[in-house]
Amino acid sequence: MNKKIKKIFQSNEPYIFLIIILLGIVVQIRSGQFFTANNIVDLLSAMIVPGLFAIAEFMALIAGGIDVSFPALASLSAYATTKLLLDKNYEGNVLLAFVIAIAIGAVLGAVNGYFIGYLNLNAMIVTLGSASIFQGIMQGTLRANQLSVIPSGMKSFGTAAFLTATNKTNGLTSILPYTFIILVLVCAVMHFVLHYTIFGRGIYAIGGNPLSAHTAGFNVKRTKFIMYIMIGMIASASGICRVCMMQQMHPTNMLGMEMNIIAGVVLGGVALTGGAGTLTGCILGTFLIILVQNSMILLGIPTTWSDVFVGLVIVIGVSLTAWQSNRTSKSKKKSVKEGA
Amino acid sequence: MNKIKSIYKKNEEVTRLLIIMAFWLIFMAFTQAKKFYTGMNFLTMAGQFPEYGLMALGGMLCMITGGIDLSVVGAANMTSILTVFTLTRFFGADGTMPLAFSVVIFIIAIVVGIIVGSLNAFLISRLGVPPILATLGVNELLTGLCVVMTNGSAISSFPKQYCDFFSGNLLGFIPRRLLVFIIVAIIIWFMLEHCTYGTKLRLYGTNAHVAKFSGINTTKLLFRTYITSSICAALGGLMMLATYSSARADYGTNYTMQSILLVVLGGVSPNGGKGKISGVITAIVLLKMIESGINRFRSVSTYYVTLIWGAVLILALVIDYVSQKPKHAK
Amino acid sequence: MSQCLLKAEHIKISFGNVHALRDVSLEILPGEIHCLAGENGCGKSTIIKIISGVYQRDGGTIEFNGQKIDKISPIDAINLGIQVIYQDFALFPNLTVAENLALNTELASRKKTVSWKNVRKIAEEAVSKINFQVDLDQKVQELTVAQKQMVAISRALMSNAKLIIMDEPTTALTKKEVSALFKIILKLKEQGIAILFISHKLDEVFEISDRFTIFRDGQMVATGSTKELDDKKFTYYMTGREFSDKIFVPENLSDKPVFELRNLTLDGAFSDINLSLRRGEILGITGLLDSGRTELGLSMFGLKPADSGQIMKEGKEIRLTNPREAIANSIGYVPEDRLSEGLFLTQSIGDNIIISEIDKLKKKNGQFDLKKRDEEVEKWVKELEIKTNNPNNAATTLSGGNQQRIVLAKWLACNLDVLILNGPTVGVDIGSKHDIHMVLQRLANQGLGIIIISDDLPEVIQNCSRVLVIKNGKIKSEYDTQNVSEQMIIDDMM
Amino acid sequence: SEPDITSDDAIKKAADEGWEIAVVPKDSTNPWFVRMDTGVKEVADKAGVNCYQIDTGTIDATKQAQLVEDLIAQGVDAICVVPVDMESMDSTLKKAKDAGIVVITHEGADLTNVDYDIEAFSNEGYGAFIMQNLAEAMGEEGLYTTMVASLTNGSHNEWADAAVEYQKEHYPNMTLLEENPRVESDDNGDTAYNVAKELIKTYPDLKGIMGTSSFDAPGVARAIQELGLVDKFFTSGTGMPADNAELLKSGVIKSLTLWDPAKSGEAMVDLACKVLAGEEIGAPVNLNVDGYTEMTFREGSETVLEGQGWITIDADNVDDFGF
Ligand SMILES: Nc1ncnc2c1ncn2[C@@H]1O[C@H](COP(=O)(O)OP(=O)(O)OP(=O)(O)O)[C@@H](O)[C@H]1O
Ligand SMILES: Nc1ncnc2c1ncn2[C@@H]1O[C@H](COP(=O)(O)OP(=O)(O)OP(=O)(O)O)[C@@H](O)[C@H]1O
Ligand SMILES: [Mg+2]
Ligand SMILES: [Mg+2]
Repeated sequence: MNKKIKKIFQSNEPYIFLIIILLGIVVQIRSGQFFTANNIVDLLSAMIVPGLFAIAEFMALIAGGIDVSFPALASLSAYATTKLLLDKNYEGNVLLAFVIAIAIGAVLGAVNGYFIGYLNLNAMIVTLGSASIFQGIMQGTLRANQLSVIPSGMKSFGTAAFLTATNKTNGLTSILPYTFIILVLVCAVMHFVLHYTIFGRGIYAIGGNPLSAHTAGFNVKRTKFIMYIMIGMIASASGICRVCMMQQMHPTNMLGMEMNIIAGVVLGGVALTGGAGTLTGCILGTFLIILVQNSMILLGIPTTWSDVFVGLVIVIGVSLTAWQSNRTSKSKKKSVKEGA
Repeated sequence: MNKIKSIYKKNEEVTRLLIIMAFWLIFMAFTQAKKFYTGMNFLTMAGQFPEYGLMALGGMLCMITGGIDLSVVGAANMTSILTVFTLTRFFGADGTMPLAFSVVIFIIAIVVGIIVGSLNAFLISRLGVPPILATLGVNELLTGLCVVMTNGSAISSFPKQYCDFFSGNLLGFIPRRLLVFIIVAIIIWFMLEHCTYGTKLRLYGTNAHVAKFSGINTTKLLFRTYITSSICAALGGLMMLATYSSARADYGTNYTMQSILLVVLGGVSPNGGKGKISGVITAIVLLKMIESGINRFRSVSTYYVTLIWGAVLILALVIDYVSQKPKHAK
Repeated sequence: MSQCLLKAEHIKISFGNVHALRDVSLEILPGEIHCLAGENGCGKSTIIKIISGVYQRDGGTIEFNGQKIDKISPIDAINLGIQVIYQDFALFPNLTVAENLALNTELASRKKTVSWKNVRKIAEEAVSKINFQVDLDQKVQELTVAQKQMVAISRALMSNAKLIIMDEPTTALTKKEVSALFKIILKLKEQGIAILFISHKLDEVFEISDRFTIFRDGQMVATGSTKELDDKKFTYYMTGREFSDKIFVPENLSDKPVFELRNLTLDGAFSDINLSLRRGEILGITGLLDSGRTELGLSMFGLKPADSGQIMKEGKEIRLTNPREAIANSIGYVPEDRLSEGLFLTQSIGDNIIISEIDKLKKKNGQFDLKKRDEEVEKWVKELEIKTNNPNNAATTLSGGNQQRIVLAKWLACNLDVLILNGPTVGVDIGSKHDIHMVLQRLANQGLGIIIISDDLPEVIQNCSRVLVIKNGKIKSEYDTQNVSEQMIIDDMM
Repeated sequence: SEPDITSDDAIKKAADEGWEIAVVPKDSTNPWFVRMDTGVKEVADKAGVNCYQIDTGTIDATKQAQLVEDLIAQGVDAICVVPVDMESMDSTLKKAKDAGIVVITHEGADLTNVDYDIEAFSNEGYGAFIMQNLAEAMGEEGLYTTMVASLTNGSHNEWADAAVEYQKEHYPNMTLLEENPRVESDDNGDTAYNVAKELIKTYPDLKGIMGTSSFDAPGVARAIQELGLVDKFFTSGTGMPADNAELLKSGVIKSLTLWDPAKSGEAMVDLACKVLAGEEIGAPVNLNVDGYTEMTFREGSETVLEGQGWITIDADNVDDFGF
C-alpha cells in the first residue's frame, strides 16, 4: 500500500493537482469567487476546446512525435464545413457538421500521417510544413473570411445548456454547453483506446522504442498513420465545438494556440521524448494553463502584467516538474539499489 | 561526374535549395521579369531578411544541440525597447545622438543577449527543463516585461541617428543591415567550422549523455549556445529598430515560427547533431525571394506564400527521402 | 535433408554499399541446439532479422517446417513459431514488465483489445517458467541489464515456438544466470524446440551446442557437428588467423602508486573501498552485476561523485565531481555500454576519436587545428587498426569490435595516466578481443595504470596482475592472479 | 445629388493612364477589410482604375511594412495603407515618398510621411461617440471599463482614452473601474467573452464595457446573454451590421458604431488619383463618396482630412446597410 502511495507521488499529476488547488485557494482569498458553481462551470467550458486539442497532442507526444499543425488543421476543416453548410442553407442538426468536419480532419490528418508514418519523416518538420499548407489553403484557396452567421443547428448546439450553474449570492448564471460532453466522451474513448486496445498500447510501445515495436510485430507505419488521422479528427471536432460555442467562425483565431497546448501537456508530465505520460496528467496540465489564463482578473493582476504572470507560471511550473522528475528518477535508481 | 556527385552528397541541403531557387528564378524571369529583376527589388530584399535572418542563425545553433529557441522575438523587442529608453535617457526625446554612441547600442544588445541566453541555458542545463518550454516561458516573460515597460504602446520619439544610419545603404547599394548580417554569419561560420565549438555542438546534439561521458563541459556549451542565439536575436531586434524607427512589445511575433521554418528548411535536424550554416543562409534567401516574388502577382493571394513555404519544407524532406531511400527502412 | 526445420540458402542482403550478407546458408534441425558464431559484423544479427521478418532479403530462399517462405512480417514469423531474443532485447522501457512479457502473445493472438487480467496471467506464467523473480509492475527502464535480459528470455519462451533464436543472450548475465539459462535451453530441447544460439564465448558454444555454423564477412565458412570442433579450429574459422593468448606480466611497474582510493563510499552503492594502482599495472575488479562495481567505476571518473573518502592521484588528494576533472587528472573511462554511453553513433569516426582531447587540438589563437586533428585521427585509426576506409564515415558503419576500438582510441588520445575500463570486451568477438587485450597489455608496459572492471574471469585472470572481488559494495577479497582459480573468485563473488 | 465616384475627372484620368494603386489593409479575414475590398473592387470595376487590395494575412506590423517595401520596389504609383502600427509604418512610408510614390493613409493621423491621411472622423471624436452610445445604454451612471484588442494596439487605445476623457467631462455619475481600467481581447471573440465573464464575477458593481475592436462588443454580449444580464449589463463598440444584427435585435447590445470601410477604400483610391493627377487639394475636398464629400483639414494639420463618416447602428436600422 505504502509502495503504491510512493509511486503516485513519483509522478507529476499530484503536484499539478496541488498547484491547481493552491492557485484556486489564492483566487478564492483574493476574490471570494473561485469555489462557486458558476466559476467552476466557466472554467470547464473554457477548457473544452483546449482540452480536446490537448488530447490530440497527447497522442502525438506519447508516440514520440509532435504535432504543431492542429490549430491550422482544425481551422481549415471547421471553416470548410461551416462555409459549406451555409452555402447549402443547411438548417438541420449539428451532427452533419461534425461528420463533415471529422471527415475533412481525417483526410488532413492522413496527409500528416502519410509523411510521418509511411515515409518516416520528422514529425516536427512535417507538421510545421503542413500547418503552413493548411493555412494557405484556407486563406488562399478558400479565401476564408470571418463567418459571423453560422447554421442554426450549430448555433443552438453551442448555446444549449447541458448544465446551468447559478451563483446564489450574486445571481450570476453560467452554462456548460453540450460540447462539454464531447470533451468527456473523447476523454473516455481515448482512455479506452490507449489502455485497452492493442492499437493504443502500440502508440505507447512506439514511443518507448519504435524498433522494438517493429520487431515485436506492431505495424508501426500504419499505427502512426491511423494515429495522425485520429488527431486530425479530434482537432476538427474541437474546431466545430469552438465555432458552435462562439457562434461565429474566425479562420485565424485558433492559430498560435499550439505552443501553449504543448506547454500544458508537458506540464502534466508527458515526456517530449515519447512513451511516458498519462491522460490525467495531460488534462490537469492543460487545466492549469486555462486556469491561469482565466483567473488573471479574479487574482487582481493588472492587464499590463498578465503576460509576465503567464510566463512566470510556465517557467516556474515546468522547472518544478523537471526538477521533480529528475529527483524521482534518481531516487528510483537508489531504491533499485537498496532492493538488490 | 563523380566529383559533382560527391559535391552534391556533401552539400545536399544547399544543393537541394539552390535547385528550387533556380527554378523559381527562371519562373520569375518568364512571368515577372520587369518587376522582379530590378536593382531596387534585390536591394529591398537584402534589407529585409537580416532582422529575422539573424534570429534564424542563432536558432540554428540551438537546434543543432537538439533544442529550440522560441524566445528570439522577446529578446529582440526587449533589446530595442531598452535601447530606446537608453537613448531618451541620455539625449532626450528630441536630442541628437552622436553616431559613435551606436557602440553602446550594440553593447546593450550583447548584454540583453547574455542575460536572456543565460536564463534559457540555466533552465535547460541546470533544471532540466525541455528547451521548447523553457524558451516559450522566457519569451512570454520578456514580452510581458516589454508591455509593462512601454504600457504596450510603440515608442517612436527618440534620437533617430542610429536608425537613419543603419537603415541606409553603404555606397548607396549595400544595406548596412545586410553587412551586420554578413558579419554575424561569418562569426558563426567560423565558430562552427574553425573552432572546437562546432564539433562539440554537433556531438552534443547527437547524444548529450555520451557528451557528458566524454568530458565535454555540457553546461558551458549550452550557455554559450543559447547566449549566442539570444545575442543574434538581440541584434535582429536592433535591425528591426533601424528599419521601423520605433520599438514596441509585439513587433515581429511571426518571426518565431518563421525562423524555425528557415532553420529546418536549411537542413538542420530538429533532433540535433546535424546542420550547416550554408543551408540556413540559402533557405533565408530562397524564402525571401519566394515571398517577394509572390507579392509581384497581384492576382495570387499572398496567402499562397504560406502555402508555398509549407510545401517547400515538406518537398525538401521528400527529396531527401527519395534520394537516399534506405532499402530496408522500417 | 528435407527434415530440416529451417533451411536458408544463398541469402543475400545489402545496406546501401554494405554487403552484409553475400551468400550464406543455414540449416537447423528440429530440436537441436545450433550455435552461430563469427566476428563482429559478419552478419549474424542480420540473418536473424531476415528470418524473423524484420529485414527483407535481396536474394536466396528460406524454408521453414517444409514450407517455403517468401515475404514475411515479424508477426507472421511469430505465428509460424519463430521467436527471437534480440541482441538489444527489443523491450519497451516505458512499459511495465508484465506488459512487455504479454505484448507479443497478445499481438500474436490478433485480438484488438487488451485484457489486463490476461496480461498479468501471461506474465506470471512467463516468469514462473524460468523461476525469475521480478516486480511485474515495475517499468522496464528501472531494471538492471541482467533483469532486462531475463525479461526478454521469458518473453520468448511464452509462445509455442518451434525455433527460438537467441542473439548473444549471455553478454549481460553472470555465471549463475548463464547456467540457469542453459538448464532452460536443455529443457526446451527436450520438448523438441530447436534453439539457434549466438555467442562469442567459446566455452559456452562447446558446452551447449550440438551443431555449429560459422560466418565470416557475410559468408558461411563452416558448419558441422560441435564434437568435431576444437578451440583452435573454431578461432581459425572465425578469424582466419591463429593466435595464442598471452598472460600479462607487468614489465614496468612504478614504485609509487599513481592512483589510490581510501575508504571511498557512495551511499547505496559501495562503501570503504581501498585500492592502489601503480603505473604499469593492470588491476582487475570483479563482482556480480549490482555488486557496486559499475558505480565504483563511475565514481572514479567523477560521474557519480563519492559521498566520502579520498581519491589520490600520485600521492595528492584530488576531487572528482565531474568527468572533466577526471580528464584533467589524466583519468579516462571506457563505459559499460558503448552504444549509449561511449559513442556518438551517427557522427564520424574521427570526431568520436578526438572529442575528449579536443581542447588540446587548438592553435595558439584558439582556433581548431584541423590539420592536427586529421593527423591524430589517422594516427589512432592506424595504431588500433580500426577497419575503415574513411574516418569521416559515421561510427555506425563499424561493427562492435571496431566501435570498441574507437572508444579506446578516444581515451588513449588523451594521454592518460590511468584508464578504467568497464566490460571492455563485452560482445566483442575473439579476434577483436585478443587485439584489445594486446593493446591494453602494451599500454600498461608503456607505463599506463589500468583498471579492468569485468566479470569475464578468464579475461581478468589473463590480463590483470591483481584482482579485487567486490560483493555487496565492499571489497571481499584480493588475489594475485598467478595463484588464483576461477572457482575461488566465483565463490567469493556469490 | 448622389456622389458618384466615376464622375470624378481624376478617376477618369487614372483609368486612362493605367496608374497602379495598391491598397494595403491590416489583414483581410476581418470582415472589416473584406468590406473595404468591396469598395476598392468597385472602383476598379466601375471606373476601370488599376487598383487592388493586397495584404499579409495576419495582423503584423513588420509583415505589413515588408509588404509595403515590396510594393515600393515594384514601383507602384500610389500606396494606400491602413497601418497596423503607426510608428513602424512611418519610416517605411518615407521610402515610398522618397521614391516619388503617392501615399494615402486611413486611420493614420499621426503619420508624417504621407501625402494625405483620410479620417472618417477623428480618433477623439470616435471614442467620444462610442462613449455616448454606452452612456445612453447605461443610463449615464455606473461603473464601466474599457476593452481593447491589445495594449499594443494604437488606435484602440486612443479611442479608449478619448472615451474615458469624454466620460469624465460629460457623465459625472459614471466611473471607470480603477483596478482594471483596460482589458485585452486579443482580437478574439472567445477571449472577450471569457474576460467579460471574469470581470463580471470579480466586480459585482460593474455595469458596462466599452469595446473597441469589432470582436469586443459581440464577445461581451455573449457573456451578457449567458449570464442572464440583459438590460443589467451593457456594452457598446465597433461592429459590422450584418454580423451583429441578431445581437442588436435581441436587445443584448443597444447600439454599435462604425463607418463603412468600403467607402473609406473608395475615398482613398479617389484621393490617390487626385494627387496623381496633380489636382490642387484644398478644403473642402470632395471625394465623391458618401460621407467624404466635404472633407476638411484637421486643425493645425496639412495632411489629415476629416469626413463625416461614422454611423450608429441599432435594432431599427441594422438591416438597411446591405453589408
Ligand atoms: N541496418 C543496417 N544498415 C547498414 N548496415 C547494416 C545494417 N545492419 C547491419 N549492417 C551491417 O551489416 C554487417 C553485419 O551486421 P550484423 O549486425 O549482422 O553483424 P553481427 O554478425 O551480428 O555482429 P556482432 O557480432 O557485432 O553482433 C555489419 O557490417 C553492419 O555494419
Ligand atoms: N538497424 C540498423 N541500422 C543501422 N546500423 C545498424 C542497424 N543494426 C545494426 N547496425 C550496425 O551494425 C553493426 C553490427 O550490428 P550489431 O548491432 O549486431 O552489433 P554490435 O552491437 O556491434 O555487436 P556486438 O555486441 O556483437 O559487438 C553495428 O555497427 C550496428 O550499429
Ligand atoms: Mg549482432
Ligand atoms: Mg552484436
